[in-house]
Amino acid sequence: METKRTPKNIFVQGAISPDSIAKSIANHSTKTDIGGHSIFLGQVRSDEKPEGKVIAIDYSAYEEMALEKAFEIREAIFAKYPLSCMHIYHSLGEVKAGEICLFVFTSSKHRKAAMDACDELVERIKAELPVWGKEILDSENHVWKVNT
Amino acid sequence: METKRTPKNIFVQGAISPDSIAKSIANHSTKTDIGGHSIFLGQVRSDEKPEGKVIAIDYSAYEEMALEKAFEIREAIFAKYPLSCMHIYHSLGEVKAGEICLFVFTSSKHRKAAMDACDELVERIKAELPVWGKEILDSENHVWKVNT
Amino acid sequence: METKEQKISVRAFGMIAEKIGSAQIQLIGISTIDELRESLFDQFPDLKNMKFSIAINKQLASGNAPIPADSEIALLPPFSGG
Amino acid sequence: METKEQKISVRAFGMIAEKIGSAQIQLIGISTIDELRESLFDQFPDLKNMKFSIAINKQLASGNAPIPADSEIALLPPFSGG
Repeated sequence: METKRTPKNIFVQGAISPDSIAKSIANHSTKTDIGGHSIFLGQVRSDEKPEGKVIAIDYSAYEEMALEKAFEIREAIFAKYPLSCMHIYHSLGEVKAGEICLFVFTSSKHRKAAMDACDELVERIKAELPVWGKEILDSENHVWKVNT
Repeated sequence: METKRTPKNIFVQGAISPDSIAKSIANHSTKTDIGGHSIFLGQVRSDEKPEGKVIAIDYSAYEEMALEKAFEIREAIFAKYPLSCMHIYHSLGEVKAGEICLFVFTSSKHRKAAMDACDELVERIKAELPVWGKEILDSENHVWKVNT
Repeated sequence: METKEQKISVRAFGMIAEKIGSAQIQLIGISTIDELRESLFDQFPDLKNMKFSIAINKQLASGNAPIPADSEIALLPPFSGG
Repeated sequence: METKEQKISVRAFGMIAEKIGSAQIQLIGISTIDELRESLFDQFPDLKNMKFSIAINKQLASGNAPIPADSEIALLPPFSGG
Protein backbone atom coordinates (compact mmCIF):
# COMPACT_ATOMS: atom_id res chain seq x y z
CA MET A 1 0.00 0.00 0.00
CA GLU A 2 1.44 3.33 -0.99
CA THR A 3 1.28 6.16 1.47
CA LYS A 4 0.96 9.71 0.27
CA ARG A 5 1.34 11.26 3.69
CA THR A 6 3.80 14.07 4.07
CA PRO A 7 5.43 13.93 7.51
CA LYS A 8 5.70 17.28 9.28
CA ASN A 9 9.15 18.45 10.27
CA ILE A 10 9.79 18.03 13.99
CA PHE A 11 13.42 19.14 14.06
CA VAL A 12 14.67 22.54 15.09
CA GLN A 13 18.29 23.66 14.94
CA GLY A 14 19.74 24.16 18.42
CA ALA A 15 17.82 24.70 21.66
CA ILE A 16 14.05 25.21 21.84
CA SER A 17 13.43 28.68 23.28
CA PRO A 18 10.88 29.37 26.04
CA ASP A 19 9.52 32.13 23.78
CA SER A 20 8.70 29.65 21.03
CA ILE A 21 6.88 27.54 23.62
CA ALA A 22 4.89 30.60 24.71
CA LYS A 23 3.99 31.31 21.08
CA SER A 24 2.86 27.74 20.59
CA ILE A 25 0.63 27.97 23.69
CA ALA A 26 -0.78 31.35 22.61
CA ASN A 27 -1.66 29.92 19.18
CA HIS A 28 -4.23 27.69 20.85
CA SER A 29 -6.32 30.47 22.41
CA THR A 30 -8.62 30.51 19.37
CA LYS A 31 -9.39 26.81 19.85
CA THR A 32 -12.04 27.24 22.51
CA ASP A 33 -13.01 23.55 22.58
CA ILE A 34 -9.71 22.80 24.32
CA GLY A 35 -9.89 22.38 28.11
CA GLY A 36 -6.41 21.09 28.89
CA HIS A 37 -2.88 21.15 27.52
CA SER A 38 -0.19 18.74 28.59
CA ILE A 39 3.42 19.67 27.88
CA PHE A 40 6.63 17.77 28.35
CA LEU A 41 10.00 19.49 28.06
CA GLY A 42 13.30 17.66 27.95
CA GLN A 43 16.17 19.72 29.39
CA VAL A 44 19.86 18.91 28.98
CA ARG A 45 21.32 17.80 32.31
CA SER A 46 24.86 18.56 33.29
CA ASP A 47 25.60 15.07 34.60
CA GLU A 48 28.95 14.22 36.14
CA LYS A 49 30.57 11.33 34.25
CA PRO A 50 33.85 9.60 35.08
CA GLU A 51 35.24 11.31 31.95
CA GLY A 52 34.02 14.82 32.83
CA LYS A 53 30.95 16.98 33.28
CA VAL A 54 28.32 17.30 30.54
CA ILE A 55 28.20 20.87 29.20
CA ALA A 56 26.05 20.25 26.10
CA ILE A 57 24.50 17.56 23.95
CA ASP A 58 25.05 17.48 20.21
CA TYR A 59 22.02 15.80 18.62
CA SER A 60 22.05 14.04 15.29
CA ALA A 61 19.32 12.02 13.60
CA TYR A 62 18.51 9.83 10.65
CA GLU A 63 16.11 12.59 9.72
CA GLU A 64 14.08 10.99 6.94
CA MET A 65 13.42 7.86 9.00
CA ALA A 66 12.74 9.87 12.18
CA LEU A 67 10.14 12.01 10.41
CA GLU A 68 8.37 8.95 9.03
CA LYS A 69 8.44 7.32 12.44
CA ALA A 70 7.23 10.48 14.16
CA PHE A 71 4.35 10.64 11.72
CA GLU A 72 3.46 7.00 12.39
CA ILE A 73 3.54 7.59 16.17
CA ARG A 74 1.48 10.76 15.73
CA GLU A 75 -1.20 8.92 13.78
CA ALA A 76 -1.35 6.11 16.34
CA ILE A 77 -1.73 8.54 19.25
CA PHE A 78 -4.40 10.56 17.44
CA ALA A 79 -6.28 7.30 16.81
CA LYS A 80 -6.02 6.27 20.45
CA TYR A 81 -6.92 9.51 22.27
CA PRO A 82 -9.51 12.21 21.55
CA LEU A 83 -7.02 15.03 20.96
CA SER A 84 -7.52 18.47 19.46
CA CYS A 85 -3.83 19.11 18.77
CA MET A 86 -0.43 17.48 19.00
CA HIS A 87 2.99 19.04 18.47
CA ILE A 88 6.48 17.52 18.62
CA TYR A 89 9.74 19.47 18.44
CA HIS A 90 13.19 17.97 18.86
CA SER A 91 16.53 19.74 18.69
CA LEU A 92 19.34 18.92 16.30
CA GLY A 93 22.89 20.14 16.80
CA GLU A 94 24.22 21.57 20.02
CA VAL A 95 22.00 22.22 23.05
CA LYS A 96 23.71 23.51 26.18
CA ALA A 97 23.07 22.16 29.69
CA GLY A 98 19.94 23.84 31.08
CA GLU A 99 18.43 24.38 27.62
CA ILE A 100 15.37 22.63 26.20
CA CYS A 101 15.90 19.85 23.61
CA LEU A 102 12.42 18.29 23.41
CA PHE A 103 8.97 19.90 23.43
CA VAL A 104 5.90 17.68 23.28
CA PHE A 105 2.48 19.34 23.43
CA THR A 106 -0.96 17.68 23.46
CA SER A 107 -4.35 19.36 23.82
CA SER A 108 -7.78 17.94 24.42
CA LYS A 109 -11.25 18.80 25.60
CA HIS A 110 -10.61 16.97 28.85
CA ARG A 111 -7.34 16.77 30.74
CA LYS A 112 -6.97 13.00 31.01
CA ALA A 113 -6.61 12.42 27.26
CA ALA A 114 -4.05 15.22 26.94
CA MET A 115 -1.99 13.88 29.84
CA ASP A 116 -2.05 10.22 28.86
CA ALA A 117 -1.30 11.03 25.23
CA CYS A 118 1.63 13.25 26.24
CA ASP A 119 3.14 10.56 28.46
CA GLU A 120 2.83 7.91 25.76
CA LEU A 121 4.18 10.23 23.09
CA VAL A 122 7.31 11.02 25.10
CA GLU A 123 7.97 7.33 25.79
CA ARG A 124 7.58 6.43 22.12
CA ILE A 125 9.72 9.35 20.93
CA LYS A 126 12.58 8.33 23.22
CA ALA A 127 12.30 4.65 22.31
CA GLU A 128 11.55 4.76 18.59
CA LEU A 129 13.02 7.85 16.94
CA PRO A 130 16.47 7.37 15.39
CA VAL A 131 18.06 10.31 17.20
CA TRP A 132 21.38 10.30 19.04
CA GLY A 133 22.83 12.56 21.67
CA LYS A 134 26.56 13.07 21.93
CA GLU A 135 27.30 14.41 25.40
CA ILE A 136 30.03 17.03 25.20
CA LEU A 137 32.16 17.11 28.36
CA ASP A 138 34.13 19.92 29.95
CA SER A 139 37.21 17.72 29.52
CA GLU A 140 36.84 18.11 25.72
CA ASN A 141 35.96 14.42 25.55
CA HIS A 142 32.51 13.17 24.75
CA VAL A 143 30.35 10.17 25.59
CA TRP A 144 27.29 8.88 23.77
CA LYS A 145 24.07 9.43 25.68
CA VAL A 146 22.22 6.31 26.80
CA ASN A 147 18.44 6.50 27.32
CA THR A 148 17.06 4.65 30.32
CA MET B 1 0.92 20.27 66.66
CA GLU B 2 1.44 23.81 65.55
CA THR B 3 2.65 24.45 62.07
CA LYS B 4 4.82 27.43 61.30
CA ARG B 5 4.76 26.93 57.56
CA THR B 6 3.96 29.88 55.35
CA PRO B 7 1.94 28.79 52.32
CA LYS B 8 3.05 30.35 49.03
CA ASN B 9 0.46 32.29 47.07
CA ILE B 10 -0.84 30.34 44.08
CA PHE B 11 -3.48 32.83 42.92
CA VAL B 12 -3.09 35.27 40.06
CA GLN B 13 -5.67 37.85 39.06
CA GLY B 14 -7.21 37.05 35.68
CA ALA B 15 -5.78 34.83 32.97
CA ILE B 16 -2.29 33.30 33.11
CA SER B 17 -0.30 34.67 30.16
CA PRO B 18 1.82 32.48 27.85
CA ASP B 19 4.66 34.95 28.51
CA SER B 20 4.59 34.27 32.24
CA ILE B 21 4.76 30.55 31.44
CA ALA B 22 7.79 31.17 29.21
CA LYS B 23 9.46 33.15 32.03
CA SER B 24 8.79 30.35 34.48
CA ILE B 25 10.37 27.82 32.08
CA ALA B 26 13.36 30.08 31.41
CA ASN B 27 13.96 30.46 35.16
CA HIS B 28 14.86 26.79 35.32
CA SER B 29 17.77 26.93 32.87
CA THR B 30 20.21 27.46 35.72
CA LYS B 31 19.07 24.22 37.39
CA THR B 32 21.17 21.86 35.33
CA ASP B 33 20.23 18.79 37.35
CA ILE B 34 16.74 18.91 35.81
CA GLY B 35 16.15 16.54 32.89
CA GLY B 36 12.41 16.89 32.41
CA HIS B 37 9.59 19.34 33.00
CA SER B 38 5.94 18.38 32.96
CA ILE B 39 3.37 21.13 32.53
CA PHE B 40 -0.40 21.08 32.66
CA LEU B 41 -2.44 24.05 31.50
CA GLY B 42 -6.15 24.40 32.07
CA GLN B 43 -7.87 26.47 29.37
CA VAL B 44 -11.40 27.88 29.60
CA ARG B 45 -13.68 26.04 27.17
CA SER B 46 -16.51 27.75 25.42
CA ASP B 47 -19.03 24.97 26.06
CA GLU B 48 -22.56 25.15 24.73
CA LYS B 49 -25.03 24.91 27.62
CA PRO B 50 -28.82 24.81 27.36
CA GLU B 51 -28.75 28.33 28.88
CA GLY B 52 -26.15 29.75 26.46
CA LYS B 53 -22.53 29.57 25.38
CA VAL B 54 -19.69 29.98 27.88
CA ILE B 55 -17.70 33.13 27.14
CA ALA B 56 -15.68 33.30 30.38
CA ILE B 57 -15.30 31.79 33.83
CA ASP B 58 -15.26 33.97 36.93
CA TYR B 59 -13.19 32.18 39.59
CA SER B 60 -13.57 32.70 43.31
CA ALA B 61 -11.92 30.87 46.18
CA TYR B 62 -11.83 30.49 49.92
CA GLU B 63 -8.29 31.77 49.59
CA GLU B 64 -6.87 31.15 53.05
CA MET B 65 -8.11 27.54 53.07
CA ALA B 66 -7.05 26.98 49.46
CA LEU B 67 -3.51 28.17 50.19
CA GLU B 68 -3.23 25.90 53.22
CA LYS B 69 -4.57 22.97 51.23
CA ALA B 70 -2.28 23.70 48.28
CA PHE B 71 0.65 23.73 50.66
CA GLU B 72 -0.41 20.40 52.16
CA ILE B 73 -0.76 18.85 48.67
CA ARG B 74 2.59 20.34 47.67
CA GLU B 75 4.33 18.78 50.67
CA ALA B 76 2.72 15.38 50.04
CA ILE B 77 3.78 15.38 46.37
CA PHE B 78 7.32 16.47 47.23
CA ALA B 79 7.50 13.62 49.76
CA LYS B 80 6.24 11.08 47.21
CA TYR B 81 8.29 12.00 44.12
CA PRO B 82 11.95 13.03 43.68
CA LEU B 83 11.23 16.51 42.32
CA SER B 84 13.52 19.49 41.85
CA CYS B 85 10.73 22.07 41.54
CA MET B 86 6.97 22.42 41.69
CA HIS B 87 4.83 25.44 40.82
CA ILE B 88 1.07 25.95 40.96
CA TYR B 89 -0.78 28.99 39.60
CA HIS B 90 -4.57 29.35 39.54
CA SER B 91 -6.59 32.29 38.26
CA LEU B 92 -9.05 34.32 40.28
CA GLY B 93 -11.63 36.60 38.70
CA GLU B 94 -12.56 36.54 35.06
CA VAL B 95 -10.78 34.36 32.50
CA LYS B 96 -12.11 34.43 28.94
CA ALA B 97 -12.72 31.33 26.80
CA GLY B 98 -9.41 30.29 25.22
CA GLU B 99 -7.35 31.77 28.06
CA ILE B 100 -5.32 29.81 30.62
CA CYS B 101 -6.71 29.47 34.18
CA LEU B 102 -4.42 26.81 35.68
CA PHE B 103 -0.67 26.28 35.33
CA VAL B 104 0.95 23.33 37.07
CA PHE B 105 4.69 22.79 36.59
CA THR B 106 6.86 19.96 37.94
CA SER B 107 10.54 19.34 37.25
CA SER B 108 12.74 16.38 38.02
CA LYS B 109 16.00 14.71 37.10
CA HIS B 110 14.07 12.01 35.23
CA ARG B 111 10.87 12.44 33.25
CA LYS B 112 8.74 9.81 34.97
CA ALA B 113 8.68 11.56 38.36
CA ALA B 114 7.85 14.92 36.78
CA MET B 115 5.00 13.44 34.73
CA ASP B 116 3.45 11.35 37.49
CA ALA B 117 3.71 14.20 40.00
CA CYS B 118 2.10 16.63 37.56
CA ASP B 119 -0.83 14.29 36.89
CA GLU B 120 -1.44 13.69 40.59
CA LEU B 121 -1.09 17.37 41.40
CA VAL B 122 -3.73 18.37 38.85
CA GLU B 123 -6.16 15.73 40.11
CA ARG B 124 -5.71 16.84 43.71
CA ILE B 125 -5.99 20.56 42.87
CA LYS B 126 -9.28 19.98 41.06
CA ALA B 127 -10.68 17.76 43.82
CA GLU B 128 -9.40 19.44 46.97
CA LEU B 129 -8.96 23.18 46.51
CA PRO B 130 -11.95 25.31 47.56
CA VAL B 131 -12.20 27.17 44.26
CA TRP B 132 -15.34 27.80 42.25
CA GLY B 133 -15.91 28.68 38.64
CA LYS B 134 -18.93 30.69 37.57
CA GLU B 135 -19.44 30.15 33.86
CA ILE B 136 -20.52 33.41 32.24
CA LEU B 137 -22.81 32.82 29.26
CA ASP B 138 -23.40 34.90 26.14
CA SER B 139 -27.05 35.07 27.23
CA GLU B 140 -25.99 37.14 30.27
CA ASN B 141 -26.95 34.23 32.47
CA HIS B 142 -24.46 32.12 34.31
CA VAL B 143 -24.12 28.54 35.52
CA TRP B 144 -21.84 27.11 38.16
CA LYS B 145 -19.06 24.96 36.75
CA VAL B 146 -19.11 21.30 37.74
CA ASN B 147 -15.83 19.35 37.74
CA THR B 148 -15.92 15.81 36.37
CA MET C 1 -21.26 30.69 80.42
CA GLU C 2 -23.68 28.82 78.18
CA THR C 3 -21.86 28.20 74.87
CA LYS C 4 -25.25 27.87 73.19
CA GLU C 5 -25.40 31.64 72.99
CA GLN C 6 -22.13 32.08 71.14
CA LYS C 7 -22.29 34.22 68.04
CA ILE C 8 -20.64 32.67 65.01
CA SER C 9 -19.72 34.13 61.69
CA VAL C 10 -20.40 31.96 58.67
CA ARG C 11 -18.78 32.59 55.28
CA ALA C 12 -20.45 31.34 52.14
CA PHE C 13 -18.96 30.70 48.69
CA GLY C 14 -20.00 30.05 45.12
CA MET C 15 -23.60 29.07 44.50
CA ILE C 16 -24.29 28.91 48.24
CA ALA C 17 -23.36 32.57 48.64
CA GLU C 18 -25.51 33.33 45.64
CA LYS C 19 -28.48 31.49 47.13
CA ILE C 20 -28.09 33.09 50.56
CA GLY C 21 -27.55 36.46 48.95
CA SER C 22 -24.52 37.19 51.09
CA ALA C 23 -20.92 36.08 51.49
CA GLN C 24 -21.08 36.28 55.28
CA ILE C 25 -23.85 35.83 57.86
CA GLN C 26 -23.99 35.85 61.65
CA LEU C 27 -25.72 33.11 63.61
CA ILE C 28 -26.40 32.86 67.35
CA GLY C 29 -26.74 29.86 69.62
CA ILE C 30 -24.91 27.39 67.41
CA SER C 31 -22.43 24.94 68.90
CA THR C 32 -22.52 21.91 66.58
CA ILE C 33 -22.69 21.17 62.87
CA ASP C 34 -26.19 19.72 63.25
CA GLU C 35 -27.41 22.93 64.90
CA LEU C 36 -25.76 24.93 62.16
CA ARG C 37 -27.50 22.94 59.41
CA GLU C 38 -30.85 23.22 61.18
CA SER C 39 -30.51 26.97 61.56
CA LEU C 40 -29.43 27.40 57.92
CA PHE C 41 -32.29 25.27 56.59
CA ASP C 42 -34.77 27.32 58.68
CA GLN C 43 -33.56 30.59 57.21
CA PHE C 44 -32.73 29.36 53.70
CA PRO C 45 -34.94 26.37 52.80
CA ASP C 46 -33.37 26.19 49.31
CA LEU C 47 -30.14 24.97 50.85
CA LYS C 48 -31.83 21.65 51.66
CA ASN C 49 -31.55 20.68 48.01
CA MET C 50 -27.97 21.83 47.60
CA LYS C 51 -24.78 19.91 48.17
CA PHE C 52 -22.22 21.63 50.36
CA SER C 53 -19.48 20.83 52.86
CA ILE C 54 -18.77 22.76 56.01
CA ALA C 55 -15.31 23.84 57.09
CA ILE C 56 -14.42 24.71 60.68
CA ASN C 57 -11.24 26.77 60.83
CA LYS C 58 -10.34 25.84 57.25
CA GLN C 59 -10.68 22.08 57.88
CA LEU C 60 -13.55 20.06 56.42
CA ALA C 61 -15.87 18.98 59.24
CA SER C 62 -17.41 15.53 59.31
CA GLY C 63 -20.44 14.19 61.17
CA ASN C 64 -21.86 16.31 63.96
CA ALA C 65 -18.60 17.99 64.94
CA PRO C 66 -18.67 20.59 67.75
CA ILE C 67 -18.15 24.21 66.76
CA PRO C 68 -15.76 25.89 69.20
CA ALA C 69 -16.20 29.56 70.09
CA ASP C 70 -14.61 32.01 67.64
CA SER C 71 -14.42 29.40 64.90
CA GLU C 72 -14.27 30.42 61.28
CA ILE C 73 -17.14 28.56 59.65
CA ALA C 74 -17.47 28.24 55.86
CA LEU C 75 -20.11 26.74 53.57
CA LEU C 76 -18.46 25.15 50.55
CA PRO C 77 -20.36 23.97 47.47
CA PRO C 78 -18.63 21.30 45.31
CA PHE C 79 -15.22 22.56 44.19
CA SER C 80 -14.79 23.42 40.53
CA GLY C 81 -11.35 24.92 40.19
CA GLY C 82 -8.98 24.33 37.29
CA MET D 1 22.25 -10.48 -13.55
CA GLU D 2 23.88 -11.78 -10.37
CA THR D 3 22.50 -9.66 -7.54
CA LYS D 4 25.52 -10.67 -5.42
CA GLU D 5 27.51 -7.99 -7.20
CA GLN D 6 25.18 -5.14 -6.42
CA LYS D 7 26.77 -2.08 -4.89
CA ILE D 8 25.02 -0.77 -1.79
CA SER D 9 25.40 2.44 0.08
CA VAL D 10 25.37 2.19 3.86
CA ARG D 11 24.75 5.18 6.11
CA ALA D 12 26.07 5.16 9.65
CA PHE D 13 24.97 7.23 12.64
CA GLY D 14 26.07 8.16 16.14
CA MET D 15 28.82 6.07 17.69
CA ILE D 16 28.79 3.65 14.75
CA ALA D 17 29.66 6.46 12.35
CA GLU D 18 32.35 7.55 14.78
CA LYS D 19 33.84 4.05 14.97
CA ILE D 20 33.75 3.56 11.18
CA GLY D 21 35.15 7.05 10.67
CA SER D 22 32.53 7.87 8.08
CA ALA D 23 28.82 8.59 7.76
CA GLN D 24 28.51 6.65 4.52
CA ILE D 25 30.33 3.69 3.01
CA GLN D 26 29.94 1.62 -0.16
CA LEU D 27 29.87 -2.17 -0.11
CA ILE D 28 29.80 -4.64 -3.01
CA GLY D 29 28.32 -8.10 -3.28
CA ILE D 30 25.86 -7.80 -0.39
CA SER D 31 22.32 -9.13 -0.71
CA THR D 32 21.29 -10.10 2.84
CA ILE D 33 21.62 -8.71 6.35
CA ASP D 34 23.93 -11.58 7.32
CA GLU D 35 26.26 -10.79 4.45
CA LEU D 36 26.17 -7.13 5.46
CA ARG D 37 27.15 -7.92 9.06
CA GLU D 38 29.92 -10.26 7.93
CA SER D 39 31.35 -7.66 5.59
CA LEU D 40 31.15 -4.92 8.25
CA PHE D 41 32.80 -7.09 10.92
CA ASP D 42 35.62 -7.94 8.47
CA GLN D 43 36.35 -4.28 7.78
CA PHE D 44 35.56 -2.88 11.25
CA PRO D 45 36.19 -5.57 13.89
CA ASP D 46 35.24 -3.10 16.68
CA LEU D 47 31.61 -3.25 15.54
CA LYS D 48 31.38 -6.83 16.84
CA ASN D 49 31.20 -5.45 20.39
CA MET D 50 28.71 -2.70 19.60
CA LYS D 51 24.95 -2.85 19.64
CA PHE D 52 23.24 -1.58 16.51
CA SER D 53 20.13 -2.15 14.43
CA ILE D 54 19.96 -2.13 10.65
CA ALA D 55 17.31 -0.28 8.68
CA ILE D 56 16.45 -1.14 5.08
CA ASN D 57 14.63 1.72 3.39
CA LYS D 58 13.90 3.39 6.75
CA GLN D 59 12.34 0.27 8.25
CA LEU D 60 14.08 -1.74 10.96
CA ALA D 61 15.16 -5.09 9.50
CA SER D 62 14.87 -8.29 11.50
CA GLY D 63 16.58 -11.65 11.09
CA ASN D 64 18.44 -12.31 7.88
CA ALA D 65 16.28 -10.08 5.68
CA PRO D 66 17.17 -9.78 1.98
CA ILE D 67 18.58 -6.45 0.82
CA PRO D 68 16.96 -5.42 -2.47
CA ALA D 69 18.98 -3.53 -5.06
CA ASP D 70 19.11 0.24 -4.54
CA SER D 71 18.07 -0.05 -0.90
CA GLU D 72 18.95 2.65 1.56
CA ILE D 73 20.78 0.83 4.35
CA ALA D 74 21.46 2.45 7.73
CA LEU D 75 23.36 1.33 10.82
CA LEU D 76 21.62 2.60 13.94
CA PRO D 77 23.14 2.48 17.41
CA PRO D 78 20.67 2.55 20.36
CA PHE D 79 18.48 5.65 20.12
CA SER D 80 19.07 8.39 22.66
CA GLY D 81 16.84 11.28 21.68
CA GLY D 82 14.97 13.52 24.09
